[in-house]
Amino acid sequence: MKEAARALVMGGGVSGLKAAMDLARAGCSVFLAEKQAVPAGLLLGLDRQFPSNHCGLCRVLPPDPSGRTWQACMRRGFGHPGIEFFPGFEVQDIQGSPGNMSATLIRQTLMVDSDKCNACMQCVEVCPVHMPDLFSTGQIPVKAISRAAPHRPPHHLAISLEACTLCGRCRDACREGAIDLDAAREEKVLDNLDFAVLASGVEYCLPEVYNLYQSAAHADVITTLDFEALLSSAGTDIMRPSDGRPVRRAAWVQCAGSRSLKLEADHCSGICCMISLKQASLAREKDIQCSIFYMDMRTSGRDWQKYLDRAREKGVELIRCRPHSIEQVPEEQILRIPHAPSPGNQQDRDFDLVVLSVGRDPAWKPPEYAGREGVFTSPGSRRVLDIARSIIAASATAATALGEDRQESLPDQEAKDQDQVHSRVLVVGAGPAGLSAALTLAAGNIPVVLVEQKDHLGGHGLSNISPEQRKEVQDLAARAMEHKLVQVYPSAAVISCTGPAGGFKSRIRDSSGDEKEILHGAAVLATGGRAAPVARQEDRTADIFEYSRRIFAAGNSGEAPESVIFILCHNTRQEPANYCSRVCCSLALKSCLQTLSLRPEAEVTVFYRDIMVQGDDEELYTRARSEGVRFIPYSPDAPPSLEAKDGKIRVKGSDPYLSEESEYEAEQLVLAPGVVPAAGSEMARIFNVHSSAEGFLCEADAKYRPVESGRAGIFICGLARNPVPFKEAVLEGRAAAMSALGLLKQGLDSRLQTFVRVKPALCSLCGLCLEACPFKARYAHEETGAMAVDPLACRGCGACVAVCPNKASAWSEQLEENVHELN
Amino acid sequence: MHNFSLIETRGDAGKAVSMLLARLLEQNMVQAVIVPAAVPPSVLPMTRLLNNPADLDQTSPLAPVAGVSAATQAAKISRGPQEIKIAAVLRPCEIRALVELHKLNQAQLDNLLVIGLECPGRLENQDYIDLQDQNQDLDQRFYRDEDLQSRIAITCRSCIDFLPENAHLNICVLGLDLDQQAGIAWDEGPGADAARALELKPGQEPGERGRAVDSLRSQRESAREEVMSRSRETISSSSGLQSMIAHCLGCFNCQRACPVCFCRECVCSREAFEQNLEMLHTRAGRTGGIRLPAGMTMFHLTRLAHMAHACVGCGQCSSVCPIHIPVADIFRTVAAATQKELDYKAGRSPEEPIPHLNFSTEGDQ
Amino acid sequence: MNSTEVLSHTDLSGPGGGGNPAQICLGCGTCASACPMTGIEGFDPRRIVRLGQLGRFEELGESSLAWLCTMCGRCQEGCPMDVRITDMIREARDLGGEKTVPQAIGKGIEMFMETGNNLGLPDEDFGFIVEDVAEELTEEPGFEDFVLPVDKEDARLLFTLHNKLVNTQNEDLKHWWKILHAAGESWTLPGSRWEGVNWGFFSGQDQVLKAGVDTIVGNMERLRSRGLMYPE
Amino acid sequence: MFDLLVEYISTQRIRLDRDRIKKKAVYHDPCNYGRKSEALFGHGYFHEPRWILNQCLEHWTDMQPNRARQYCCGGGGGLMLTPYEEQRKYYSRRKIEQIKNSRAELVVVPCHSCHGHIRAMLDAQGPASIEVKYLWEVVAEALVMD
Amino acid sequence: MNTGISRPEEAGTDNSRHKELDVLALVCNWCTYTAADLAGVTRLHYPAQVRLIRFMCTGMIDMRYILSCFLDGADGVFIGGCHPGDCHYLTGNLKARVRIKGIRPVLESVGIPPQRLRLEWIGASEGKKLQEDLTSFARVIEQLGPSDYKGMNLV
Repeated sequence: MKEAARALVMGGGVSGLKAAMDLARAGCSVFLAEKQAVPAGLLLGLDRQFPSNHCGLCRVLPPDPSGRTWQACMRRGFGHPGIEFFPGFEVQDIQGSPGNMSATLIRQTLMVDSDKCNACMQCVEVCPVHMPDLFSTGQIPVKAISRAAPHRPPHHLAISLEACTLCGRCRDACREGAIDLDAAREEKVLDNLDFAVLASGVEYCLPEVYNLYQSAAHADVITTLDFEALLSSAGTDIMRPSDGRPVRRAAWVQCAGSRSLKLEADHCSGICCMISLKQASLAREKDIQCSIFYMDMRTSGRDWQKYLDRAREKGVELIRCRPHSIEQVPEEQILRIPHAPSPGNQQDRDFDLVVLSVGRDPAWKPPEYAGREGVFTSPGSRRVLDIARSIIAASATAATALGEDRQESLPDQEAKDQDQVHSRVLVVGAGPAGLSAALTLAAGNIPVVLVEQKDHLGGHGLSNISPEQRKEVQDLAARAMEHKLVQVYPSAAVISCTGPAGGFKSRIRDSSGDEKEILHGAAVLATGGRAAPVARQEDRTADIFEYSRRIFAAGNSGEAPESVIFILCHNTRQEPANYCSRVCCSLALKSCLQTLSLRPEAEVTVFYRDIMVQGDDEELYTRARSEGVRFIPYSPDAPPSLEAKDGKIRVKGSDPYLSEESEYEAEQLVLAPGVVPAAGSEMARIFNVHSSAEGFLCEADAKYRPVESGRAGIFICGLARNPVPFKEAVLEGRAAAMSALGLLKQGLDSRLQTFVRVKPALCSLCGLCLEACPFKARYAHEETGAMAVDPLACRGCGACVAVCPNKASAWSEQLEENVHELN
Repeated sequence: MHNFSLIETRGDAGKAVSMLLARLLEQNMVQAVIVPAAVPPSVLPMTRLLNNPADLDQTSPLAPVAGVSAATQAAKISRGPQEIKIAAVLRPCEIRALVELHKLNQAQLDNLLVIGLECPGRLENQDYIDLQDQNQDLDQRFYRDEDLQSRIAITCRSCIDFLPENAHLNICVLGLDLDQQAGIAWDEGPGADAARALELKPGQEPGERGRAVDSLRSQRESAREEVMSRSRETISSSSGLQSMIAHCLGCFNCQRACPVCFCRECVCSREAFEQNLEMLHTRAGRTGGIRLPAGMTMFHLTRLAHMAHACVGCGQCSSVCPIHIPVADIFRTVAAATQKELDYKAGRSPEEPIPHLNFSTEGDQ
Repeated sequence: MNSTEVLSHTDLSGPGGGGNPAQICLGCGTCASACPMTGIEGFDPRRIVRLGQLGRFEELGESSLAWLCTMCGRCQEGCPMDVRITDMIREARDLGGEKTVPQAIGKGIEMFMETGNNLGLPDEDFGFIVEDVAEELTEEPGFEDFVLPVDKEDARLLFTLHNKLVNTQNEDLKHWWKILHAAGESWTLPGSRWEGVNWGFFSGQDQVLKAGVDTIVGNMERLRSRGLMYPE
Repeated sequence: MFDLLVEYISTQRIRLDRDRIKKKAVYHDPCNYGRKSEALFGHGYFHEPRWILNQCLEHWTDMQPNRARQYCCGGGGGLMLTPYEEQRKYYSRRKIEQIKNSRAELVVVPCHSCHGHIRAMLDAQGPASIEVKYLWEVVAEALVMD
Repeated sequence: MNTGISRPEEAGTDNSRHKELDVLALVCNWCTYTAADLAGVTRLHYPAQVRLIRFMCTGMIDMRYILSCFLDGADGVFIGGCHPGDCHYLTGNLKARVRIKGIRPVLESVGIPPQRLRLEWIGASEGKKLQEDLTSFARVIEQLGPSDYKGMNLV
């Protein structure tokens, strides 16, 4: 194994930062190129994020218990000892093969020398080039030379070379000589790179380019990105761009620039629904009347459907209709949207502001070098992802890059337990997520104990309808069985886990009742999920998983029913299982298409609430429609009613387009009841982590630490954490492994320094500190009962110190003097 | 409490109760008993741990005195081995303190059979010793002699929480002629188990008791209102507060006597030893120099800040103050305001969480 | 614009020409938001598309729904799935059969098939009307030498007329004549089969549409005109 | 037709006087020449009539919305010939609103059908004082005869 | 505390009475202090009598710090933390809130009116809110005048 791989990360947004930090933590020399002057990308413009509606810019950088705190609010900048950061540079080309790659970086943003600059702003004054602000799509124009980021001091100026004409007026105006335009042509070449990670994200759709809703003609038709900027700068009111009057009524129009064959944009950007819901919810707090025009509300995340319900409770109005146009009522400064919320019912609605919910630019393509050998592209650079999924994808991509880089090296046989930190990791569950986690860890020379309840590995991955994905799982299972560092316990279960991170003690019990104690430094919980049960009236009813397996197993020669009715969201996406399971819609669409390919004359009807496909899966939906599948929307208040009669299934439902109640008959009924976690609550109890009401394991931070549980050293992934499709389960497994690997690496490496200590002579064992610690870094020692601090979990907030009445909980000696100055 | 039974006292109620306790030991309902007992040469009954039924006739469960709050000791001893179950005879304020200590992980309520004592008040220790000299059967006389009752500790005179709560078994004295009968009350659970072991038969509770309780309460309420309003008035300015605590010697007696102040060592007493001399010099340079030991105002305010929510109103702090600072009056006044604000009552229920640990996201600033 | 061009762009075989068939409809409501008729008697383009998906054109043609549409094309212009909604309406009108064609249109078509214009106006009367207007025009300053070029051969432009100009709004004939005169254009007005309005387009009857086109092509051939001015 | 007018004007075969028509005008895009022409032939006549108008008069404006997104007058598709008068009125409400919102005194249309229908609707429900003229009528009025 | 006690530039108020009053603002490092940074960057001034003291988290503000401030002569104590849910340490701000709720009646009982202690949630991007809140708090303190404990030299 090479001492330190040299890795290039392209893109300094949330994905790039995460990948870079993970690689740095794994010991790589990391180079990070970001074309803007400041890192964090779009995130810097998002003051509040769904589903918490909170800010998380201080959580982007990882906690560092060693006390070398480089973590900070991203608004204050970025520095990391293991990462060489190239702000203002974009990778133009990559040459060579893995292990010996070279990358050419060219300047995209030129920074003004902040040591010389005295913030006189003369340069900005004289700059003739106006351009859209980085954090909006044009409503707030800035100059080609402007402040590097809204939160940066005025002497941190940057020049966007995309817009700059190099006219030299700013340089001439600067009396301090802080502007060096010659550096605009600066190029850097990075040699001897082992691999590169592409995490530069996607380009957003600019409505003007596609003339969406004639937005260029209306100053008050803006995009969701613009709205973030308005929200960020808003006080009590949000002011509209045209005349600065407070906005009282605002509309969001979904799918601007997507879900359209005319725009050659047959895709869904996946997060715009949530962004609009968030913006509308926040606008409601400012007493703005909010309406969202949508087709399908794609709340496809564990907590997203509940978020939608909350938004509705707050008074956000959802109107299921795609508007044709936005009309300006002259002189009144009103934007009018004629729409037809239900068939035959047309209404006008007036707004002060209309927000177009934009996603990926339909014409956007990843850079040409994205496909080269040695360049690992984060899924976040193929489609739009929310923060949590970006982080998972980035981590997983870093893990993959690292794993492949290390393939040639021999496993480090000497990985052994040191001091209090055991290097072993316990992985519970051997489905796609668990297997991916185990193999990622093993590739990082971490010994793994893999516990699986069944007598074979693979979990639900083995019954995947895609032969490629089945093969992938079989390969993973075979590799896990063979790997020297992976110790597999089939037909076994974990029954207890005690101790702090780095020093867990777990008992596993096999099918014969034998128990064994395992010492491990971290654990990855990947216990998966299963189909929610359906009440079966008779055998002509199948759940979507059964049905899809059946007709796909038949290959192209099999039998498909002559008529089939699908009912999606059957008893799900409502209490008590109020979440989207994310897999059913695309499985249903694939099954529809397979049914028709087996039996072209088959009559296929789908009752749905919202079709939840994302990214390019939208094409599946389009194909299903064009091949004649009939889609009938229903509301959860009036689900279609079922009846079995004469060997046929009868479904009564109303077709809203015809405004008539109809009876549909079919040979086969397919229900999609969603998925439920298999062992969530049980795992939560054993490992002392939180689980949701539905039994999903909960993460420490839904946005920035998605695969970490609230207890340090316990990581969660896959269906046990949230409903995910196969590919994402694999990514989550890798990401969880990457986090575990980083934690152990850090624990093994460092002279651990804690922020706080306990003075046993003063301690009354009252346990207030146990309650106060938000990170479960406090624990009562198993034998002595004395209060102890888990250095891998403690993050130095001081809650334990503050809550302790006689300061038996104290700051560490190094910190004490400083902290107690006031006392 | 739902069940009530009268027991014959034959002129010595204390003895009658002692016999019941002895019987609990004999029946192995408990393996030890905590009860006040004065063992010669002492005349002042102090908390005593006993496990031999024969020793019980030396005890004074009804003595109108509490040398120190028994809660501290009951709490400590309850944290012993689980197989040893202990009956503890406690005053209402002591039970409340015990409940608070339980929340702070200082007591194991599961190990205790709590026997509550209806409390007309306690005499100050010195008063008890003095009166003991004058009255042979002080413990028994106290309950029928209104003059003796009027000499109870100052804090007790305005105490309205004189009925035990959260006990398994109550010893009832109010509205009864203790020379004839005392009452025992209990609810389902451990109390009922004990009552069965004691072969107590549920009977009618004399109506007189209700009237006695009401009359005592109304008398105490008006006394309390008077004390509190006076105290509120006094401490509501810096000079008023200073007038009360200026004489503080810094002995920390109040903190040590406080049954809910659970710290092994008070942060303030430690600081009194670890004075920052440089800081003292700086401050001394300001108007009027600086009083040493420094930090006495901080000490009292710290105790208020830390414990006002948990103050059970036992008055031990006032009782032990060598220069008679009405510490308990200050505390009860602040505690009333604090507990009202936090919608909390010290000792009300073992299940009620400590308000400072309620990190709910609801509500505003 | 000329007739041959028109024909080459219109697929007379019904829905499915350049856009997409009804099946692909997303049910998004863009059409219904766009259509000024949405709401009248339950009219909604989504409904029409749904009926189209289900092959229930007859039902549509038989109701008044198909006739409430002005075929303005707003729905189709906005449709993100490019469903050929107006074409479907045309087809529905045709399938509804002659009995559903509104009387005025039906009558006009009948007249046209008989006489070559929707009014059923004899050629002599037409000639009389236009000559009369032309004479009036010569009374206006600048147009004293205006001569109406009826059935002039080898003209650059053949002019058809909207029947309403011949019928009631004769005054409005003059505007173009003035312009043409001022421009010194070589043009002609057919003395018969001058109808420029093709109601077959509305009724969905392709044979009528075709007859209309044939009339014009016939005139152009007869008068050897090089171009066509067509009011609709 | 537009092409012909543009040809006449741009090659100066006819000359126009922009000062004759004083009224504030508003232009209506007929479906057939605009949106539908664009869809069928790949070219909508949006720019040409506006250019022509510019040559004919000083003050004119667009309706909101306009061009490909404009509203039909309600008389197209043969609807004018049908007995559905109430429905047509309903249909035209948007057009009438647009006209009113434009504050124009003159509506210019290049279509017989639209001309007839807008006239009828203005008489029926709108301010009947608003004039409706053909585009070529405007051209004819602006004609300068030597 | 370990971090700079910063006096902002003179804020254009020349009321000399201000100088006698001391307002301490105990703010969280992550949100409110960032907001103060932002306020600085965007040249939003807050009143001169306010001294900003940075804590890693409002959850580490012991009740005794607040008592110390008042006994030490502060006329007002302002605590600025993250919005609920925004806390870098998850619930530190909520801990501060419940402590403040608990100590207010103590302070009030001993003659420190509750208005002298204020808790505000100020997010990292809310430089403007920081300015507004500090200004309005300073105005309240100005109306209340010097604290009863000022100059008592109690510790």
